[in-house]
Amino acid sequence: MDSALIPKGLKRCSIGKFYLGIALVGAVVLWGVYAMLLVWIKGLNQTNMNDSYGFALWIWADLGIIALGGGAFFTGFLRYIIGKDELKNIINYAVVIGFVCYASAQLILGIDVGQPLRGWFIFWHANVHSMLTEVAFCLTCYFGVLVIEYIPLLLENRQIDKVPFFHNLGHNMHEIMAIFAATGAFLSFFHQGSLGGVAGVLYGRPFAVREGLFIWPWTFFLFTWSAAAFGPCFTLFVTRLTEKITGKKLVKQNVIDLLAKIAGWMMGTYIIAKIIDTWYWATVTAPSKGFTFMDFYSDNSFYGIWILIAEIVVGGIIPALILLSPKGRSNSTALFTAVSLACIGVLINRWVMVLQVMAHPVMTFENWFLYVPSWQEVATTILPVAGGIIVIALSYRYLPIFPQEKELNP
Amino acid sequence: MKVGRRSFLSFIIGGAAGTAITPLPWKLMDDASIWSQNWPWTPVPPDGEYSYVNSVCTLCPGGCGISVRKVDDRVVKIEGMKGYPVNAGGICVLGLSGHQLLYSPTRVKSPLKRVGKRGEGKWEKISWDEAISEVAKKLSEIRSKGESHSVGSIVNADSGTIPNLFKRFLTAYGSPNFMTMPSMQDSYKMTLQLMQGVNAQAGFDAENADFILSFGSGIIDGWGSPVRMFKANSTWKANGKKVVQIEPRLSNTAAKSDKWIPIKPGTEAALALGLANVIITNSQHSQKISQSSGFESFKKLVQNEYSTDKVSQITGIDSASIVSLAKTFASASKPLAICGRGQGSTPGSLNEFMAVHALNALVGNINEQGGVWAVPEVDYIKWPEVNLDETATNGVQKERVDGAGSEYPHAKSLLNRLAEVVNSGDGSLEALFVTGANPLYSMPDSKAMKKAFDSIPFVVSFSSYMDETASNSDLILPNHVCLERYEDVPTTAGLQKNIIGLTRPVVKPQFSTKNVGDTIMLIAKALGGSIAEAFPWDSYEACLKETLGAKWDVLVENGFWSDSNSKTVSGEFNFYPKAMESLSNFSPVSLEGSTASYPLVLIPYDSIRLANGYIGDPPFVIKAVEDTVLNGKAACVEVNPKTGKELGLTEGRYASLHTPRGKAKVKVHLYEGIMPGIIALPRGLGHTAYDKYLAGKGCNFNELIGPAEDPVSGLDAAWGIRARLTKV
Amino acid sequence: MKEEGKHNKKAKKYGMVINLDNCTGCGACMVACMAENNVPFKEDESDKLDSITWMRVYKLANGESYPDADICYLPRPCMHCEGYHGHSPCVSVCPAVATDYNHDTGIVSQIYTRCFGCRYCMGACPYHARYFNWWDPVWPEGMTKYLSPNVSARMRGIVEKCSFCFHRHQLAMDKAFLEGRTELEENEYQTSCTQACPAGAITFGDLNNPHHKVNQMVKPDNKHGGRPGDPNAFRLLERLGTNPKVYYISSKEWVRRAGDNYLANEDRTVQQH
Amino acid sequence: MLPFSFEWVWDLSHIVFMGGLHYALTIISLGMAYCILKAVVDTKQGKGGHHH
Repeated sequence: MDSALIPKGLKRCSIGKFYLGIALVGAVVLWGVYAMLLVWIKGLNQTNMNDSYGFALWIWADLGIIALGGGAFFTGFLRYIIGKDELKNIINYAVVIGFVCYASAQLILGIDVGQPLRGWFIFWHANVHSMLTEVAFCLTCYFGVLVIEYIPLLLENRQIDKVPFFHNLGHNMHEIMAIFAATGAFLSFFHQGSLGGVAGVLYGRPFAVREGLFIWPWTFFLFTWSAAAFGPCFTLFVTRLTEKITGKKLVKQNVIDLLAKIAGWMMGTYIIAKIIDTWYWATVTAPSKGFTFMDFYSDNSFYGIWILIAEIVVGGIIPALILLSPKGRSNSTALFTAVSLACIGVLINRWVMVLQVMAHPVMTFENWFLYVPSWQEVATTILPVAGGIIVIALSYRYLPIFPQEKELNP
Repeated sequence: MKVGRRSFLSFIIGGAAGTAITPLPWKLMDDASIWSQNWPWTPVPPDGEYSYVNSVCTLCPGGCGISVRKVDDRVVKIEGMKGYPVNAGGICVLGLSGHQLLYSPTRVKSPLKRVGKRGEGKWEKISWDEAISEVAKKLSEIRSKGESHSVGSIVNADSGTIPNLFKRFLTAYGSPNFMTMPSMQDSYKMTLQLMQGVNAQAGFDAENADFILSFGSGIIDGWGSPVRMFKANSTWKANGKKVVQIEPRLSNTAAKSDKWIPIKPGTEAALALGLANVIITNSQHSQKISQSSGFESFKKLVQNEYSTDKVSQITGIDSASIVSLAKTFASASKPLAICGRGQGSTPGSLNEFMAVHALNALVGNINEQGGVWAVPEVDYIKWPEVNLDETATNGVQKERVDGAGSEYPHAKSLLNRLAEVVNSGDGSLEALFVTGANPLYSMPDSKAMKKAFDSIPFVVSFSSYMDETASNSDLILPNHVCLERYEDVPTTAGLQKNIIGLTRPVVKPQFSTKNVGDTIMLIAKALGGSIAEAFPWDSYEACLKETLGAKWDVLVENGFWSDSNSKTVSGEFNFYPKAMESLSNFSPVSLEGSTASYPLVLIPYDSIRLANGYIGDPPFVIKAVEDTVLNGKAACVEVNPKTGKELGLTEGRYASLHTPRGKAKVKVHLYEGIMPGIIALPRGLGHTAYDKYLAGKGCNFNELIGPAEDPVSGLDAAWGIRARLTKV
Repeated sequence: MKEEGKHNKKAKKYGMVINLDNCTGCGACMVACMAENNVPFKEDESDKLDSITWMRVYKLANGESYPDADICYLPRPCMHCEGYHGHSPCVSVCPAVATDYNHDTGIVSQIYTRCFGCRYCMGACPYHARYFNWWDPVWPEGMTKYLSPNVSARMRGIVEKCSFCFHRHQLAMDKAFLEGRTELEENEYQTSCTQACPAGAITFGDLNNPHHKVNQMVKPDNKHGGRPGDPNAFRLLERLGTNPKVYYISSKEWVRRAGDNYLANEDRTVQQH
Repeated sequence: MLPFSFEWVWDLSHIVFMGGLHYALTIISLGMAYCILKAVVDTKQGKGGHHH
């Protein structure tokens, strides 16, 4: 029925099956929208956040999905700036995933602030000294870039492409995509970094604070680096997941291998830097403020040293080693395990840099603050995930996202 | 359908782009944020003319001067009055929240007549005329039956014009049953009577003392006039004076003292006598005291019965500490011993007061600088004698229902006995007036009190608020709150000199309320005859002006009148036989309950952040209560971690607290500052009346404890009760 | 951040000294603050993580067992941190300049209508001095009458905190201006908590002014981030470099040590000076 | 964001930050303007639509 919209020569599942799936995910979206409306109408008392937990699940979700969405800028950077041409076979999907991640982040931010109607004050009354201002500007601008990168894809839809203007527009945008990609990379470098800076500049929070370079704490660079390392992993993860769901090979192994190898190198170097950073913080920064390393991992029922091991070893060293070994990359199970662990690793990193920062008591007469999100927070966090699945599903069905699909599935 | 897809799309995209470059979306965005900055449901306090009015706070007996900040005719803030002799600009949490009481939703807004069952909360608004004639009708009926003595009144205090108007009314009407809310002042008064033979209040020259030995008095927890004591405490700190606190719990006072000596609760009198023994043995006592009558028998008593070792055993304090404490106390140049547990809201054991007073006498500080003074009651109320008609003459000669003056000859009022007497059928009341008091909440064994009230056919409350007593009455004739009325406030809370403050209307009455002084006079006038004649004044204000005479102008001008030269009643201290008899028969107040079923001892503690008298905590004050005192809907019981471990109780978990008198669901707060085996519960929680900000929070300590009659005074001597704490 | 006061020699640095030996934990400062600043209240305020108390009195324990246990109360207003050149932990992170460091007075302001509720400042403040309006403020019927026109009521969804009763500064300055003065007397500008404290434990004034009691009490060393010269004086979390303007005095070493974090083998006095 | 808001100060931090921001914005908007205008011109010239 919708075959006129499906790219020529590609096979898709039946429309009934497709929209049944969409409807199921749509139900989750509706649940999330209900929670979102509750929060907007009744206020943030619908959450379990409190005066010690001003930043919680949502901010983690933001940081997490932006790190995961980093595949878009870094793949773009590799494709357009470095000239890794093979990556054109996966860049489209990286852009779609990035678009979904960034759109989600913006939505969550819109729910998270106490006065959404005044959200634009962050632009208009900008405090250039705040990392959050930098985040907001770069994030919004980069989202604009992602939209620009996504538009030509949309315009490639069989029906839209028939319109000469759109065809020309898409063509022209393709022509100068390198400029957009370069701007995107520039913006991403700053907003990924400033997201790291958000925690690193908190000099009142010994768990978060880091020394750094000029105005940028080390977390600034670590976040950019980790986004570049772990973002492509998420692209590979979603690609592999899509292949499993559709039962089709969509991207050639050499492309996967190249991206995985680069991610492996980024991750390996990142994790070394992260270990050095942690070491320096534990032995110099924290003690100078009167804390021992274990102060941050004891006296509470949740945040033990396990979380650091999970982040650095399980979610960092192990996937990096797998991705760095040609054998690991060529084994599809190993590869999938590696990228999954990597995604978990970066999500743990973002978690501790938000939630553990809040949980750890700084004043000697306070105790650890532990927090469990309310269902409204969970629902609104799942909302963009469900929404993203729908966007990705629609994009896959109606747009020629994978240039190699036809070749691989004759 | 000739509109092509292309032109349609162009229209949409062009339209969107076109709108975006118009000012419309930007304007809407701006308007939305302006709306969010001016949400109509967020109040905008109106501006107006600013002014200050000085008055006196009546929310507790402390009698602090207040400066009330007004904007037009609205009270916006209450501050301490600078230069006021009691509080010198300082103020407490309750005084600061007085304006919340003024505008409180829990106020009784007009006279109310009960229509449902008592306590059901169904009321009918009636006019003042109806209300007055209702009371007059009822009282006439009772009087005509010759039962005038069966009308009683419960009043917050016995000094000042309002209590005296009530007293006068009962006298003219023909009843002896004028009852007041008990406090440690009752015990102190009786002590002065028995040991110095004077009718006076105890005043403490605290500021000039240099060694303060406190037997559980909450110096900074609300004892005496709270703000004045805070200031005295700071003065001591600044001048290096020492405070020793004796009590089983690390209270705020104990924590701020120079030395905290934990003691087995209830053995304070033994310690005082033991200290006396050491002082006498070391001949550190004053020369004067050794010449007082009965000294030798006192000496013999303490030497025989209160040897240091024995006292050590009784009190749990090691002998060396007792000896050294006695030495330091006696060698201080201006030592002062005080008692009255916590805020002194219960009278306590008379022997304890006498033992402590004897200690003061031993070091010769009675009526001396830095010591205990016998302060005469200020006698500005000089009304003509009441002409009693025959009914009245007969009535006032009847025995009081509470046994004060008969069974207990020294007592003036024994409200603590009322419940038992009424419930056991030994006495009865036909009608009861309650003003400035909330006995159904604040008397021990409040459930028994409620039962007693249930058997009184006609209960009239004059409360400004829908408190526990008001909501269980038949008729409410609401008084103005203190920011709306005139009243004289003679401050009695342990001050060393007579001070009268003037409470005055700061704003006009918010509701259809009446000064209780006017109300009582209207009732008298409605009754007619000699009762009406006893009240020759046109209004309460006229009465007040006439009563205060020349002081009135001073009061209006300064807000207070104080005795220019401090006066004391010069009654020589002696170990009079009556007192000695009592002291030698001394045995600690026994605790209700068996050790087997109630292995722990429950004591109350007072906090300045918890009002436990007539007034309940206003919203601001309850907000300031710590989460280790009130947690959600549960009061927290303090348990030593060792005891907690034995009982398997951990921090913050629910437990069930049982005493012989009642039970409550509480939360456990493990506290290193409490003696193992003892548990403590805050007073002032567990209201069932008032508003949602106070009602239903925590449990009322008074529901868990019963009164214990002091054998000499008849006053309530209970300081705790046996208890059991179990996991739930 | 406007920094016009930066080079003004007459710039004030309003601060507070709280004598913990005198503080009785009575809570008058908390309530005086609520009354002065139109702080709202809810039915249940026992969850202290969701209870707006610009001034909060903490109860500290020495950690010893009975009978060696000791407690001390510590009132905690906003510290009005100067940080390094006015870069207070919270001011530097606010993305919308809704909170600002005033270099003329040293007061950290909060603009309620500017704040859009991102709560980054709350995360930045180690003192938990900042509070979020999780709920619409609601007063029982009739009680809005007591709201003071000097301080606006805050709407839901924004952050608020102690302002050192800045409106009192404005009123005092207005009065001085009418009388032809540009300088305030020490007693002309006092915070509500200072005024109310029945124990006289709170002293407020200009830390830069050697004639003011606060200066004399703690002898702040402005060359070294304002650290106190008095050995019994300390600041909360001094080592973080927040440069707070609230000083505490205690004669008890355990209390002074509780003011900051120290490694087990560290000597507090060496670390602080 | 623009020199009209009162937070705006002509200091180094603003120049660097806002400079970078407006630089990026300019490139993006000029790039998009170029693409759109060129697409209009291309379409007028009859390009696209039929070459498949």
